[in-house]
Amino acid sequence: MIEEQRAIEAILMVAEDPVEPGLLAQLLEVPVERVEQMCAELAESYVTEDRGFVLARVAGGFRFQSHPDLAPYVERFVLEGQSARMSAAALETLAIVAYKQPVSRAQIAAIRGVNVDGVMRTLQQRGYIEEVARDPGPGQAVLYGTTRLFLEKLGVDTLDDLPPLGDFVPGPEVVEALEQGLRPDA
Amino acid sequence: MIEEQRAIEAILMVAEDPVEPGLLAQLLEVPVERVEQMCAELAESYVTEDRGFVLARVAGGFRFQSHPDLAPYVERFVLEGQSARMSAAALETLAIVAYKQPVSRAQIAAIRGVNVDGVMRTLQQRGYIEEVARDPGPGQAVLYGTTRLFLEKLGVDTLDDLPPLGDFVPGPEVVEALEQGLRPDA
Amino acid sequence: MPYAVATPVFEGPFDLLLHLITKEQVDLYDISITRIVDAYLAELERMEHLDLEVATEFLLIAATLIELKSRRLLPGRDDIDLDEELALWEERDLLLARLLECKTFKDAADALNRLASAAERSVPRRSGLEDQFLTLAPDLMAGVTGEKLREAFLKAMAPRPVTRVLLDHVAPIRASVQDAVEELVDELPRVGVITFRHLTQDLVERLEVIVRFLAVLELYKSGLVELDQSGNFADLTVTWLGEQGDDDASVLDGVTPMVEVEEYQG
Repeated sequence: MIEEQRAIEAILMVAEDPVEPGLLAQLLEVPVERVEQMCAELAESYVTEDRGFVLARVAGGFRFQSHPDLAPYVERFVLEGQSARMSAAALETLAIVAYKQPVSRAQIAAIRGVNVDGVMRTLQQRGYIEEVARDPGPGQAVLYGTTRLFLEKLGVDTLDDLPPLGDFVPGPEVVEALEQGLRPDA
Repeated sequence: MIEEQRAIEAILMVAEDPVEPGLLAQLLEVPVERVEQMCAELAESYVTEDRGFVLARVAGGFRFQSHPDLAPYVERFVLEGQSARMSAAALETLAIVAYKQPVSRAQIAAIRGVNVDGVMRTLQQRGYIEEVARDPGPGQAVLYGTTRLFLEKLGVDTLDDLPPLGDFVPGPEVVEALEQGLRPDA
Repeated sequence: MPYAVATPVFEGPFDLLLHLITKEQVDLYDISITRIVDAYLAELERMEHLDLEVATEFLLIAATLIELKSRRLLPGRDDIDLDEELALWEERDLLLARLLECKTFKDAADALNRLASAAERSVPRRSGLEDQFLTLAPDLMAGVTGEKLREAFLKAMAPRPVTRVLLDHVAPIRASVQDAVEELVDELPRVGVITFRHLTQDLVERLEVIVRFLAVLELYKSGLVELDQSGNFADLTVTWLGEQGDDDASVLDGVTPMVEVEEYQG
């Protein structure tokens, strides 16, 4: 297999969203038509080999998906194989979004002291948080807030119904994290 | 290709973490040995076909990964640096936890000759180490061990796959040099 | 003679020692107290902001080394008794064992780092469930209440624990650096220039001498004294740079304690 085609497989394997052919063309430094052709060949080869996955064209991009006729197995995996409880990391992240919204990923990462990309993605996939605005500053960071589904799950009407924080005063490094997140070079 | 093997491909395509062979065996209703064999065959086929991805055995489970020799393309695509580099202090502390686990903070501090509270907290926040037990002795000190994520980061299946500590014990010439250097009588 | 340690930042006192002994192949026979102290002070200079914890550890290891090497310097130490001699060897063996252990894990850490670097070249797939399966996924918010959310928030926002200096791996010392600093600030302005031998001639315990030495280092770091040594094993001369004869306690304000925990209890 030629290197560019292998590179497409590698990129699509790690991509979290469909990847547009234009972006692939740019990364591989080949014309878009060539990308389309290589992707078509790859998709064809998976069909020929009767693989359990397909290369699908979705929302203007390419992505790997499980083969539709294996859905029963994937469903069993979802039902039996996934942990049903929210991790402490996810709960803390969700709590920060709930009480500090609108808030950027960088700000949350600074408060929690760890990368929160994976946790944020899960929360977003489950529909508990969503993008609500953009930071007006130079970075234009995406700002997140909680969703209606979040309120429903919690059984409350509005955010004002969340338990009050009382006379809570954040630690100095938290204040710094919140301030830094709003600076352009943060 | 047989259905069970295709089902493994489909499940691994949607999994976010390495999937244990035991779980695959349960979902597919086949013996674990069969799962191991089918996964080995799949991994082999990707190599034979010179695919841009691999089926890796990591941290006790199977997962899809981009092929290492395509790292230059993947790096261009994955914009954010995967993870910040660890300091030498963090690495050495992590090595002690890895080889001495379960181990207390005081034991690690004694080996390193410096206080390790800050480093341990960072390692814990990053998810590389966790509390695994309490010392049954009078102090009831918290004992630490490494996590699955640690194995994932190192790309190994189990702790047994780490190079043995004996490989790193200094040879006689180093011992001699140190001994010379610390002779009190000039 | 400025003694430059041209290496990356040392993570701790053992790093520095290992470097001095193995990397440069410097025989400690040839390292006078001045050279050790200079190496140590050079390290402090290189620290962009003074890390109390690391400074403390450097001081303690320097003290141990000085214990090993200092008998010639100290007054009345020519007739060391056998017990003390044996104790010193034991201490040396302990230090040696710790250096070997430290080196072992340092090399192990390098190996783990190489594994991690190799693993990094292969990126895992983490795109997760396709949309049609999301509704099947267990409801992660089951059991999550407003109160739990509030607790999680407070936990995330809580100030992180303050770093403490653990001393349980250090030989117990019953002395206070702060006291020694105060004594010196009282004594030095009156005498101006004095040798370290003179400064310590009344002291009985070796550890008291070491604590005095730490105190001198603190004053040096604060710019209140100058240190001089003419050659190997020559007397260390301490020169007061503060105001002459002024025993106003306010000079102490200029002394930023490098040693956070000053009381060493046995």
